[in-house]
Amino acid sequence: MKRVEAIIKPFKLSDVKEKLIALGIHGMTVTEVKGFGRQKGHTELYRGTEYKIDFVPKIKLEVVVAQEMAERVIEAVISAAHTGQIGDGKIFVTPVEEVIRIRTKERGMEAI
Amino acid sequence: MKRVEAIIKPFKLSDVKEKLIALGIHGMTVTEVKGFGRQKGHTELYRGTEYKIDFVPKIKLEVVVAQEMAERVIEAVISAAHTGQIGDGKIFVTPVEEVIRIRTKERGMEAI
Amino acid sequence: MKRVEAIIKPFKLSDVKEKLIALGIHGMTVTEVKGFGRQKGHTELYRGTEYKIDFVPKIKLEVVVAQEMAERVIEAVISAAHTGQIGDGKIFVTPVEEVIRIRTKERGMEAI
Amino acid sequence: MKKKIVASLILASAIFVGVAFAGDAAAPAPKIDTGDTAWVLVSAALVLLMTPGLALFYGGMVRRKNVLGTMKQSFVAIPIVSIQWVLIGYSLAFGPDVGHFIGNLSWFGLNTVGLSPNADYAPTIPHQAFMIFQMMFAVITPAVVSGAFAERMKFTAFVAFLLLWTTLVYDPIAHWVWGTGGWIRALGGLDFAGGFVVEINSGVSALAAAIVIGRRRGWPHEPMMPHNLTLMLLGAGLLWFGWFGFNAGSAAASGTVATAAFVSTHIATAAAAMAWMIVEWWHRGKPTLLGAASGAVAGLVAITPAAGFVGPLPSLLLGGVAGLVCYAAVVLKNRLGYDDSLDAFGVHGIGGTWGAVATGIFASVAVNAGGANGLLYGNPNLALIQLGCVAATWAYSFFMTFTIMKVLDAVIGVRVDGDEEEQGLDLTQHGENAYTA
Amino acid sequence: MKKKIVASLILASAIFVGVAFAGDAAAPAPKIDTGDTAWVLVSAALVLLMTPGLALFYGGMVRRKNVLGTMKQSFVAIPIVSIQWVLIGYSLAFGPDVGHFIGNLSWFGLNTVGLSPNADYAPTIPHQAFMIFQMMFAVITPAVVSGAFAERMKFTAFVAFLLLWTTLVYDPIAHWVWGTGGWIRALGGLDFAGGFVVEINSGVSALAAAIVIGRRRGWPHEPMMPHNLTLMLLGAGLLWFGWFGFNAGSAAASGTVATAAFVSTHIATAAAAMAWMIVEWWHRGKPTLLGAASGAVAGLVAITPAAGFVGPLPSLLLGGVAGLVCYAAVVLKNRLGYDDSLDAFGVHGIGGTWGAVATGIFASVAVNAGGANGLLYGNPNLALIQLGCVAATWAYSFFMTFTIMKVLDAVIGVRVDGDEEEQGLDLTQHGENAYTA
Amino acid sequence: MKKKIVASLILASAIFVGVAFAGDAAAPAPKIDTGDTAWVLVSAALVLLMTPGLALFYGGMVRRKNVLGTMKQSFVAIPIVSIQWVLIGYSLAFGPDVGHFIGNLSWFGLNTVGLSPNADYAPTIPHQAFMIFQMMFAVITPAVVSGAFAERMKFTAFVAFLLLWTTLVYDPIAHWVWGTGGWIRALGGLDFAGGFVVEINSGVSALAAAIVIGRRRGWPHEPMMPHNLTLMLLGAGLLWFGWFGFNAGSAAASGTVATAAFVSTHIATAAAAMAWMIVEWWHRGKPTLLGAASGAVAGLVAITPAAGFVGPLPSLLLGGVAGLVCYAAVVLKNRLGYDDSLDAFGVHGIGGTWGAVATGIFASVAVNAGGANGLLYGNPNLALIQLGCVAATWAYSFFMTFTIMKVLDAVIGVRVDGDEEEQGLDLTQHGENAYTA
Ligand SMILES: Nc1ncnc2c1ncn2[C@@H]1O[C@H](COP(=O)(O)OP(=O)(O)O)[C@@H](O)[C@H]1O
Ligand SMILES: Nc1ncnc2c1ncn2[C@@H]1O[C@H](COP(=O)(O)OP(=O)(O)O)[C@@H](O)[C@H]1O
Ligand SMILES: Nc1ncnc2c1ncn2[C@@H]1O[C@H](COP(=O)(O)OP(=O)(O)O)[C@@H](O)[C@H]1O
Repeated sequence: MKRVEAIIKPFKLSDVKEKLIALGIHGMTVTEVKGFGRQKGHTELYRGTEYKIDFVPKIKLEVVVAQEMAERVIEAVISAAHTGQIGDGKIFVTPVEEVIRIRTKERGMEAI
Repeated sequence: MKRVEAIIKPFKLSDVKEKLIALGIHGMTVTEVKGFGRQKGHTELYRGTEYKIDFVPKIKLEVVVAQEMAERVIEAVISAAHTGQIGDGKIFVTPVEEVIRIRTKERGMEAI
Repeated sequence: MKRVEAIIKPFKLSDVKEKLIALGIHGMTVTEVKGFGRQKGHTELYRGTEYKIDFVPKIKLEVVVAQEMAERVIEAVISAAHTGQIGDGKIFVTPVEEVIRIRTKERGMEAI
Repeated sequence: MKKKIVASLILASAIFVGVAFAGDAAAPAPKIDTGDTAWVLVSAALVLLMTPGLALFYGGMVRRKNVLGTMKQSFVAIPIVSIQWVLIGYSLAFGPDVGHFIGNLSWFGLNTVGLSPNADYAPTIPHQAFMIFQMMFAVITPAVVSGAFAERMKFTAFVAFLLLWTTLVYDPIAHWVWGTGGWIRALGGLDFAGGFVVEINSGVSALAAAIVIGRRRGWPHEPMMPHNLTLMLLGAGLLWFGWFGFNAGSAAASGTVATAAFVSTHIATAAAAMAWMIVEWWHRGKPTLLGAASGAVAGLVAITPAAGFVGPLPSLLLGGVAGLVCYAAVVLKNRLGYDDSLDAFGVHGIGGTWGAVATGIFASVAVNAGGANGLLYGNPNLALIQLGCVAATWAYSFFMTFTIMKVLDAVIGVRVDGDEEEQGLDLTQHGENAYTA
Repeated sequence: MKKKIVASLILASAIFVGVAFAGDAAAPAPKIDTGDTAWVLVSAALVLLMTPGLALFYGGMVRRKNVLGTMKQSFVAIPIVSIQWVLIGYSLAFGPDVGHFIGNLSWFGLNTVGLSPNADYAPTIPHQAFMIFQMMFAVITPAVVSGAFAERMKFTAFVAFLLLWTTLVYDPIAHWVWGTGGWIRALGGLDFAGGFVVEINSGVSALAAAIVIGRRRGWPHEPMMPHNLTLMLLGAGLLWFGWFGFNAGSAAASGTVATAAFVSTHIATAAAAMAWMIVEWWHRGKPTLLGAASGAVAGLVAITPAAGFVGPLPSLLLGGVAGLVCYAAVVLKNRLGYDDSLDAFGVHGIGGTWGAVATGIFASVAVNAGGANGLLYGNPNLALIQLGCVAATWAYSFFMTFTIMKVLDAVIGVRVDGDEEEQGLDLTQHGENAYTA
Repeated sequence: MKKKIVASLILASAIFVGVAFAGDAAAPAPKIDTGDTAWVLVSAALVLLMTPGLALFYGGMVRRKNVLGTMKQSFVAIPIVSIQWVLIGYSLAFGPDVGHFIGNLSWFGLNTVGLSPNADYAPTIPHQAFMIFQMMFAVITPAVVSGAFAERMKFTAFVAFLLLWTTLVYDPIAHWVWGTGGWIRALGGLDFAGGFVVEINSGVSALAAAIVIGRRRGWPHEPMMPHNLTLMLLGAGLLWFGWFGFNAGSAAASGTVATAAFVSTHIATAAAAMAWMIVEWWHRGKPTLLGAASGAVAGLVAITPAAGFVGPLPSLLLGGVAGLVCYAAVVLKNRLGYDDSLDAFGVHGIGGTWGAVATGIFASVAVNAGGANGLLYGNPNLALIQLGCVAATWAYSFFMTFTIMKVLDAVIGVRVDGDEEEQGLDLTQHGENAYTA
């Protein structure tokens, strides 16, 4: 199984969610994070002084799926989260060795 | 080494923590996340209109442990976080290649 | 590719970020988390009663880098986040199988 | 369902129109003083503000998931109790006496409560100004009680409680103390601004209610820390501000008595905040902001019955003691094992009791010729009267509130179920979330 | 750029110094009543507080990224409209009449507006006290309008809107209704505290503005939930508190009329909060805190024109109906498809209209000899006058605001671009973030 | 430890009871005016509210970890300074003169400060009303100073500072300016509502304190952004509201002077908010909400000494300049390198100084016969007097505060240690967290 982890722009979350549901994904977990990258931050003013804020708000979305689904999830995320502008985000794929559903103690693919 | 990552119901955190401590676990990291899954969200009202909110608050708990401990951690989490209702959450197990304690530069099992 | 994940003290974030930039790192993702570990929590008062709070605020910093960079990133984090006091935090290294840049669909090293 | 509502609306309208206008006919009387009226109207506005202030004070102290539910228990007291007051409450509390116990219903719908002064209550301001000032007291009192069962009361049950409690507990006690013919007033018991009527009453009722509803899940081993102490401080600030209207407005006129009440209120509050802070610092090693604010509220509570009767230095002493006894009461709660979530009893019940007793000690006719001398000025009688009235108020409030809560529990249930408590009142009772991410 | 600013400052200073002192010369008149003056000054302060209160009320209802931008649209109305009022606004609204439509500019810079009373407007208080009380009304009215285009208006456009709207819409209508010679006043239309001038005017303008600026991106399918309902409640509490000054202060004196206005304000508000809560409970199954607070605001709005003219029970009815009709208006909005973000039209436009009509029904000379009897007291004429004036105000407000918004859109654009809307007003318009992590 | 506390409490009680009642004996005097008294009591309540307002204003501007510590530095000034004022402060400031420098201690414990008017200070209201109004000024002044050392002062040191500073700095300067016999009053220096006593004094003391305590760790390279600007705005709103009591209440009566002070206060504040916003817009490209609010505070500060002496248009000018000079001061701070965390000096020191000078320019006996004409009305003398008094106040405040801070640093240390600063004042000084997750 794989964990597909996408760092995306916050306002894209609901589009991405819809795409994944359409794909038959039943679960995902979302975290508010702050990203640093090529997308520049912004300046904020405080009593006449400017401060450079490097981190920008991002959403981290994690979906654990069967190996064979991973690529389709990636496609779906790209298609929904893409704007073409710097800062659209990244997708990281990592291995998952075991999944357990707490409610039923099911393991593996059944648990997703 | 393994990372055992559990997505649980927020009010179960303190029970899970107690169980893990009882197991001899010395460290863990906790994040507030929002989950989407079989557990339905809820509706919220705003001036006479109903809105469907899909994401529910969850806690993500991460523990990095020696391979041989992983199964016992899983058991402990299940026993403490289980209510039998939809939305109890998942456990994901992933491989960890290296652990370093920043304070001492110790590596591997010593660092946990 | 590797994900280097560091749990550090919040006030060390800007030092760590500077060191990583100096190393040529272009991106990272940061999450506010709460840690439980050897560093004791603190007590809080509420109308004459003391409560023990176990979790302390930490920052989780994630950087995905090429295998060969991982060790230098570890060094950099240690040097910037080290105070010598309990609670300095941990670094976990985990494997990453694929990286995709959403904006360009580049994959692998190019995408970082 | 719809039809029934429409029908009741029409009926209600008819009633309104029928009785609507008697009270309006009263021509402005010549004796109205503009300064006195200005002061009482401002005071009424200040007391109104205390209820949202209390909502913030309480709301800041509960957990995030219950903040709206907690605030709503205060806020909703404004419309519900205000309407009750217009229809029957004012008549029950201040209307023509029935057996020294309650007013009759002849002032139903503010019938005859017009714009000329009522000499019994406030000879220099329109009767309606007095009525609306008193309304604000009726509003905030059950809101104070709600601190006892915060985080677990069903909203339907709360609405029922509000109506029953105001009618059966608040209105009679207000009549005893302030109504012409009320037995405490006749006996010479002193309560300048509501030590019996508002503070002891709400505090002791809180105790009864907390006992009936039972502890919150997880209390006391699970820490239930205040979710936002800046709201709490804001609430405390608004309460302090509003309490000047509460106490000094109770003179029902501008001038020396109002000034004396204003001054004693502020001094006692300062002393109590100080005392709480010092005792907590000594007891726990750190002086908290919540402690200073709680001490201030304890002082405001305790000076309430005494406000227009005592001088500055006795106020200092009265307030200092209030800070200490309320701190002790709040700490002891954990030992006694009842879960009065926001310490309505520890602060209002104990603080109010001390204040009522202290009025019997420190009152002085030199401050207010309309009052009486207390123990310190050679009149032990007043202290005894105060003690007796305290006992009666305790007994009545406790018994009645206990009964009301028990009856409600039997009939509709006072408590949300376990899942709802876990999820929080905001979502389950009101379909709202206080904060979005 | 710098040079130009310096130059204008010098010029401005010269003008100030030149005209500065005529108004100061007026010696204190003997007729000033201290109680009346105290009441009007307090009321002015209360009304000032309503604008930050509105900022909090509105700010709590928008999304996190727009909270400062939303608050600023209210807050900035204070300085901008206040200065406009000193320079020309007060003269346009209350100065010597020109054709029953507007005041002339002879009171420019408060020329002749001194410290002795102006018998036309308020014979027992300094003229400047009346002027500053009225200023606060001019300030809050466009702030109310801003709820319509919250979360998407360009700040430069808002500043321009503020100045144009105040001058071309607010000042004339204020003159019609309250200025000596104004046509509504002459006709006998009754507006105690701004039902036409403030409520209908702001609400109908809000509708026009919402239509011109268009919907927010994602509305209505994307939920745009309030980001902090504790701010909303605090704002509602401050509005209720301040509205006592707004309505009862409009008596321009302390005494019976102020008392009647105070009482009717509170009762109507309670009834409206109650009605909204009940109808929402019945319609959606849960009574929300936002609903109770919105109902309260609807009641405050609706009683505004009627406040000093109606008795307690009619106020109860008036308020109850206000809660129902405003609830309906707000729910209907989604069907009609315009995006009045914070329901300025639904609450102020509809509530104000109902209030103005209800004044024609329930007004009674028994409450206020300076008023008139309404339909219920056998005078259908007043109701007709009120209806006519409502129509005129609707037409003028809608047409003028629509035009102003269209012109501004053509000249500078009223709306931020899509990226800015996505990122939020706080960062893009003001370079600030409301909250740090 | 316990025994000592009990012993002191008993001792203290004895003292209280001993001296308690002299002041109460005064019978109500016939000259008391209800309108004037209402106005001064309301004003006292408004000024009290300013201190929680300041707590919110300051608390919103610091980082999350220090919000309670910052709020507590304001809030705790209420109890501590109030008690000091009752015991000795009022006597030192307003009691019988000693060498034009300070009052003597004969009004210790408010001895002889009763309910009949004191003709020297306020002939138409109870003496205690004047006393309590003035108390609120003594409370807020050191709270303003606390902005300078926010986020790093030890709480024990702050408590000591509060007592020393109030006694050694505030009370004498209040006596100079307002006490009968005070040298500035005797000289003819004008300070309507505290430009010297409150604003220059707190601002210059803030500068001295900031210099002694040193910069926050990480300042200025690490951004220390305000953690919650909605709190800041709320605080600013409450300050503006309360300041009407502060300035217009300083007339110590209702009527024309109060009205003039109210009007000038509002106009200057509007102008300053506007000016700050414009200059920031021009300088940095965006107009911030914090800027508008800071400008408003600068205007409130600057008009304080002038309020009851100047007309509307001069107020407009005075306020506009205040916005500009305070903006410049705040921006320059970063160059000068001292860390006055919340700009107490930049806003209060500079704004107060400009206001005191401007009073010497714009004051007019046409506004207030009890004042004097300024430069603009042909009396250069007043401007010179004002300048001299400004210099004296600067020198005294700076020197005394510098010394107090240095002594405290030597004796108990004024600053928390590095780890505590990192962890924040809330947890380390008060054992509390403002917000739970
Ligand atoms: N090497 C990395 N490791 C972890 N997160 C990264 C890394 N590079 C980028 N990110 C995350 O992806 C986000 C977008 O990256 P950025 O460089 O701004 O734009 P783009 O995705 O268009 O290349 C960043 O804000 C950060 O959260
Ligand atoms: N495939 C998945 N990937 C990541 N997180 C998931 C996945 N499925 C479920 N989750 C997380 O687990 C939580 C519980 O899942 P849910 O389907 O609601 O109930 P259950 O755990 O009883 O099957 C979700 O809220 C979500 O946070
Ligand atoms: N086994 C673990 N799994 C996950 N996180 C851990 C683990 N051990 C420690 N941590 C994280 O590292 C932080 C620091 O650990 P701690 O034991 O307090 O000090 P130190 O890093 O000096 O050993 C903890 O607060 C927690 O967030």
